[in-house]
Amino acid sequence: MQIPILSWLVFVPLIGMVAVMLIPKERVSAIRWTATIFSGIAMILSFWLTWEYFVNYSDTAAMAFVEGPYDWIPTLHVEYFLGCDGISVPLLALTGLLSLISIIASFGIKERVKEYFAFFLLLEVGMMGVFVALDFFLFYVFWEIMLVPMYFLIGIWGGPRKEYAAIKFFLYTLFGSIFMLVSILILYFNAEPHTLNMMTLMQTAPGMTHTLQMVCFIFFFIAFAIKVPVWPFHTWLPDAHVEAPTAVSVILAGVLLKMGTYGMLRISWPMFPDALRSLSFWIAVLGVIAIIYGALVSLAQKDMKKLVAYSSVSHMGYCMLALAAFSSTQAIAGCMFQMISHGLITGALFLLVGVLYDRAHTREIAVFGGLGSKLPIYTGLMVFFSMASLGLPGMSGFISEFMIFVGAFGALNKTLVGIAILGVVLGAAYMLRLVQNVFLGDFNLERWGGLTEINGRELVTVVPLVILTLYLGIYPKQLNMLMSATIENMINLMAR
Amino acid sequence: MVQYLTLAAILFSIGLFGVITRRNTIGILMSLELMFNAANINLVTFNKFIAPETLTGQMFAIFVVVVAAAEATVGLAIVLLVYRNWRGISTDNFSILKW
Amino acid sequence: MTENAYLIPLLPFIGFVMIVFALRWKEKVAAGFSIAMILSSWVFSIIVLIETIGRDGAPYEAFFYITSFDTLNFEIGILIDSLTAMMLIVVSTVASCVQIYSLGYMKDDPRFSRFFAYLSLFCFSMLGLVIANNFFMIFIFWELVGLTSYLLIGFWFEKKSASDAGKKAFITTRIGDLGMIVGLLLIAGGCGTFNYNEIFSSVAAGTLSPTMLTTGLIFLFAGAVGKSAQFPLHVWLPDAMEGPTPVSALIHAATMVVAGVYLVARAMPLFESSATASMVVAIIGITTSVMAASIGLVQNDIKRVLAYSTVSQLGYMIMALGLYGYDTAMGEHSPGYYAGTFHLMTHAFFKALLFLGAGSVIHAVHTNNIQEMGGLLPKMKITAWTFMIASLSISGIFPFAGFWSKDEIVATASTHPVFMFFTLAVAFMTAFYMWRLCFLTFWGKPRDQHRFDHAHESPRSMSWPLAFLGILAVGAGWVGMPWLKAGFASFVYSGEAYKPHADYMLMGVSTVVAVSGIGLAWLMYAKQVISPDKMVARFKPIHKLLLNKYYFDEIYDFIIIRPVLAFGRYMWTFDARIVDGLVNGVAWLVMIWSDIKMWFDKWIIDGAVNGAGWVISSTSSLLRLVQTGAVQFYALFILASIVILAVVKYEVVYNDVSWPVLSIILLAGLYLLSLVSKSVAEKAKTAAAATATDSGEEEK
Amino acid sequence: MNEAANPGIVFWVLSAIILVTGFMVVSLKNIFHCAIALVLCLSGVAGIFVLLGAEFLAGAQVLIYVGAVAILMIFGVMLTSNLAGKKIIATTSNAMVAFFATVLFGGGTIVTIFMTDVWRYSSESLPIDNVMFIGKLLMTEFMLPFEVVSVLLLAAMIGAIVLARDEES
Repeated sequence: MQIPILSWLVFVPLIGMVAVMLIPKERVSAIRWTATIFSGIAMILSFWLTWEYFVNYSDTAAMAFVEGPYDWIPTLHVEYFLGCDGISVPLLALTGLLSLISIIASFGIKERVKEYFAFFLLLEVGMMGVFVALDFFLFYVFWEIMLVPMYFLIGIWGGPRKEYAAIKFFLYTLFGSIFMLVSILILYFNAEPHTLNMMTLMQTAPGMTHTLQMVCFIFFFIAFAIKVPVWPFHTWLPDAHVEAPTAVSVILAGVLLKMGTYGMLRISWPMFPDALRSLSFWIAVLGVIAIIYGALVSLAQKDMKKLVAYSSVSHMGYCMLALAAFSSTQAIAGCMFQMISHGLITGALFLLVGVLYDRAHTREIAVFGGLGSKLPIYTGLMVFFSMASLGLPGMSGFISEFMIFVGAFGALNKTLVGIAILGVVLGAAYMLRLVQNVFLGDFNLERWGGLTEINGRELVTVVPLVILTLYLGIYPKQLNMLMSATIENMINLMAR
Repeated sequence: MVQYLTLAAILFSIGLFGVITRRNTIGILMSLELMFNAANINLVTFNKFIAPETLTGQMFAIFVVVVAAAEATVGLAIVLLVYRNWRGISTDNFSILKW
Repeated sequence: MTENAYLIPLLPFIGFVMIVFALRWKEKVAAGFSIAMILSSWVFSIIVLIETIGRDGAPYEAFFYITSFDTLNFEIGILIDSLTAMMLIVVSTVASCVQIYSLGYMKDDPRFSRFFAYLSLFCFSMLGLVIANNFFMIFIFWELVGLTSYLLIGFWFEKKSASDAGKKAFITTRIGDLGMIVGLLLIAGGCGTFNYNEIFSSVAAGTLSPTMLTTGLIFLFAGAVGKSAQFPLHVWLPDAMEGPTPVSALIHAATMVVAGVYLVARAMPLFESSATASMVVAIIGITTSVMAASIGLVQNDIKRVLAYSTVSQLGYMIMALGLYGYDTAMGEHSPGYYAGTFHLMTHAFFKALLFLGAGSVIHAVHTNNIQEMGGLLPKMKITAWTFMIASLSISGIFPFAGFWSKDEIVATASTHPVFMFFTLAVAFMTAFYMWRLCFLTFWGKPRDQHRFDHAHESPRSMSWPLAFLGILAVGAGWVGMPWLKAGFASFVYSGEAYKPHADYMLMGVSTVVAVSGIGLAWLMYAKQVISPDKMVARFKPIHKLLLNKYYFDEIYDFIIIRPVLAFGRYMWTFDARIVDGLVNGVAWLVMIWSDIKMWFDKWIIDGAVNGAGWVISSTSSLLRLVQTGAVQFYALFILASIVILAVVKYEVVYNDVSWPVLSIILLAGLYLLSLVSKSVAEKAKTAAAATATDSGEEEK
Repeated sequence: MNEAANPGIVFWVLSAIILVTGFMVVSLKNIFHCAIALVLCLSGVAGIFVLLGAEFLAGAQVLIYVGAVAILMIFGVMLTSNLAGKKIIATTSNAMVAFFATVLFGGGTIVTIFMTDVWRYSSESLPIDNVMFIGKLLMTEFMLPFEVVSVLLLAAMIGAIVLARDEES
């Protein structure tokens, strides 16, 4: 019997949360370090898991590190069933990394520190859980668990319109969740014997009638699309991002958005291949709209965080485009790459915007200018990630975008993909506009003379992301090897 | 045997009546002792007539006696405390269960 | 050495990394290290060239896969053939000269070491671009040179115009790259590989349909259009002159901008299969050439004139390559390929020289405007002479390098009358504007005495590279003399060997054209026999059109940039108003609905509830009497309840009583309860009195 | 069997004493008199125990109840009430209802006793050496309850001391 590493991965943050709650709230630094240590343990576990998976399991498509299924609520056939494969392992590692980084980035939080870190660790539990759950009930529970801390994290520690943003986020996601629940129930009652086991349903669900598949598919799609977010379900995102504290934005962009695409890839795509075939064109259209639309709207933004937020819409549009091209290995692999690299890059961009916001207390693009001469390291990092975001070769964003284009071009309508490629130019336009207006040009010494260079703690949070972005951009082979067997299997499942 | 049981029943009823009606807290305690004794009579009776070989009834009675003693001690201590706080031990004084 | 050719791009990269992480604070060391690295690359390039000549230009290829998806392999590798070897030499030579030159030019710049870091990064990218063995890799470096170009144009980013120009360059070339991606997807995706040779053989085997190939090639060419600043994406290059002059020399004259030409040359086996695509290439080339040359006639900024000249010359090369592709597709022989690549090389040298010379001039007089210069010849001898050598070279005067390469281009165009006409027109215009520049700058009287007094010859770090390039500007063309048995043509030729022959007729024509151009310039600006002002007055509308560069910027601004920005803003409003408004509208509807429900709740449901509540509260105020708070009373109540329940149960179980009897019993129970309540009421009355008396007694 | 049917004259005498004194305990107005009546009543119960062959229990009854508890009560009375000799309303106003209910309860119980006509009498008799047997049982089978009850007593004792202690001292 091996160690139940996935359970540990999920529950270490929970233990951390309990530990944080046991510390008196005055002992702020003890709370911070406890949270850091526990999320650090989770991160190490997730990395170790990735390594183990890479070494031992990456050539098979089967679930690894499986725990269960153990009966949990036998009357409902609910099981405790965890497992991971090539598409969840990288996301687990990403979650572990970004959680730790976010917690370190949250050291600046001054008020209600104890609750903050407790919520954050709970959030990590939910995120980890979603990526390892193989039982629909468990999946749904983890999916909903995340909502609560997220709501409070935005609603308590957020910006001026935090309540609005928090409620909007909450309602939006809950709205989607309801559809998901209905769909899960349809699956449950259509399976004979009734079951909530994803692996079993993966085999039986494609046998459902076309109509039923369509219903389930669309319901799941709404739930996941809100999370991604796919145009036109995206309007919660800018508000939530702008109002949320920096670290929460990082998690939001880095991990939460991925749960939507992960859900599609894990659940709705392989389970309802008939429906997928009927709808793939429209999904691609939505993806292309998101790419262009997000980029155009980014171009008009005055607030840095909002710009990055809308660029997320655009970047996740690439994921949707890739998912629509479900028959192509390159596209699906590109989608995974895009998920990871968007997590890294956008996470870093939010961190960096947060760094500037901490010092200047504004995020308006127009008030800055010429910071390049005053803050060279900060500028270097920002330019680096802007370039990564616009898909410069040598960084992870390029690999993913290129892969997606290659895959989608072969599998989808060429004109559509051609329009999507326009997003590359628009991406360059809005990122360069940001860089130019903030970092280049005249420096307003009077107003910004007091700005200080990025400090050590903030560097610690950003540098790992720099390294990973470069690593994935220059040598994507290992990540690809990690995923390829699973992706092959996925494609076979979707081709049923 | 029914005679013993009847005696116990009557004694118990008397005790019960006392518990309900006595105004004096110590009186209530005394009535409680009556009820305990009624129960003990029952236990010993059953022991003698139904299951003499094990002596379980007597054992129980002994424990009841002990517990009763403990109860009396604590009860009286409480009464003393009440007395000190309320300057009286009439049950009219403390209807604090009603708020 | 060929096996280790990957070192050639890698060395400058090491330079970049070292400067950024280690040598940043020691400016001199940083610059020295960077120069040492590029010089090593230069030496290696020479060795590679020699070895390649030794192999008779046979290609050498080595690569490894970075990853593969499905059957599509992504590889990093090197391909050394004659074209690559030639490009390596060009790039490393110019880069070395420019870096040395920068020592002097950038001496007092606060970001001195950063400049060298960027230059090193550029050299890495550019050398990587030319050494690549597949389209994926070329695209990577293609983007990287774009990045370094962006960084270097905006090097003096405090200037708004500089950062604007950087952005413009990046985005404009990205538009071309977009086409390039599509082209790659069409061609490489269609063939299932990125590797040059595999694609070439695959296309030769007819994997792609002709339409697909043509479309793909035109899209691919869009990348070259962007990078090589061809019409209609040429607008970024003149603006890119905002960058430091060495950058203009290196990136925007000699190397990066010829990447597009290189791409076309590299993909020539494909263009050979598609006459349509080749024709498009040729037409774009000549259009650009004519347009840029005509704009160059009237510009007053020394660097902009050179920039337009660059664009024009690049158009030349592109045209030559396109015509070659067309001719070959038509089954005819053509020197175009040889002409294009040859001109690429010679142009790189003399244009770099021109830019460096211009930089030297600017360094001396601190202005870009040629109208404020004049008479600098005696003050800056080396600069002036090398500049004029380069001008002769670009004008195509025997025996300078430009003569040989331009002659081949003319030879290529000679079979196509229309092209021939425009080619000669461009040659004329080129000679004119170059010598207009020379005469205005170095001849005549100083037009701005203050600046003239200030002028001086540049330091040796700047003049020596000029001299070196001057030699190349003369001699680089000699390798391509038509009389050579194994000259440039046989070296670089990709297909069957082309034997260049000296066509004295064409040589004569082009020389006449060039000389007449120079002569006109001499008459107008040196002798001033013909007044330029009069000419301007006579051709006022045309002059204005040219001065404003055919209003390209304005047109783009009007039909592309503004609409896109406006569209973005509109979309944002749309997003905030409509999409989000929809969401909020739904929320609003829900609110209205809940208002209605609230009204209903308040008056109907709440009414019922309140009614019930009233009943309950009045009942409970009665029942409240029962809650005396006296424990004994509760005990009594429990007792009474036990008794009643026992009786009821007894009756039901043992006597099987009917409901009437039971109700009598219950009535009895109720009577009991009423007694209880009665006693309670009494108690309530007496309680107060009792406490009063108790406390009264206590006091006694 | 015979004994079960007819308990003999001593029983009736003891019963009378118990019931009368018991009723006195709950009804007398003077609480001190009540305490005296309680002593008598408990002594009567001890007698009943002797009749039932529980000599040890009878002894314990006398020692604990009569000796300790009742005296404790008397002390309690004297400590708490300076009205030891006074006459106040002894019963609450619920007396009538309570009487009625108790009579019903007791009557019901007695009726139940008499109606249960199949008592499963045992044919055996009590062990001769009653006390020793109880001692053995206490040390073997009822060891744990015994210990527990000791602890309980100790706790009660300490609790009583803590509760009754004067704050000043």
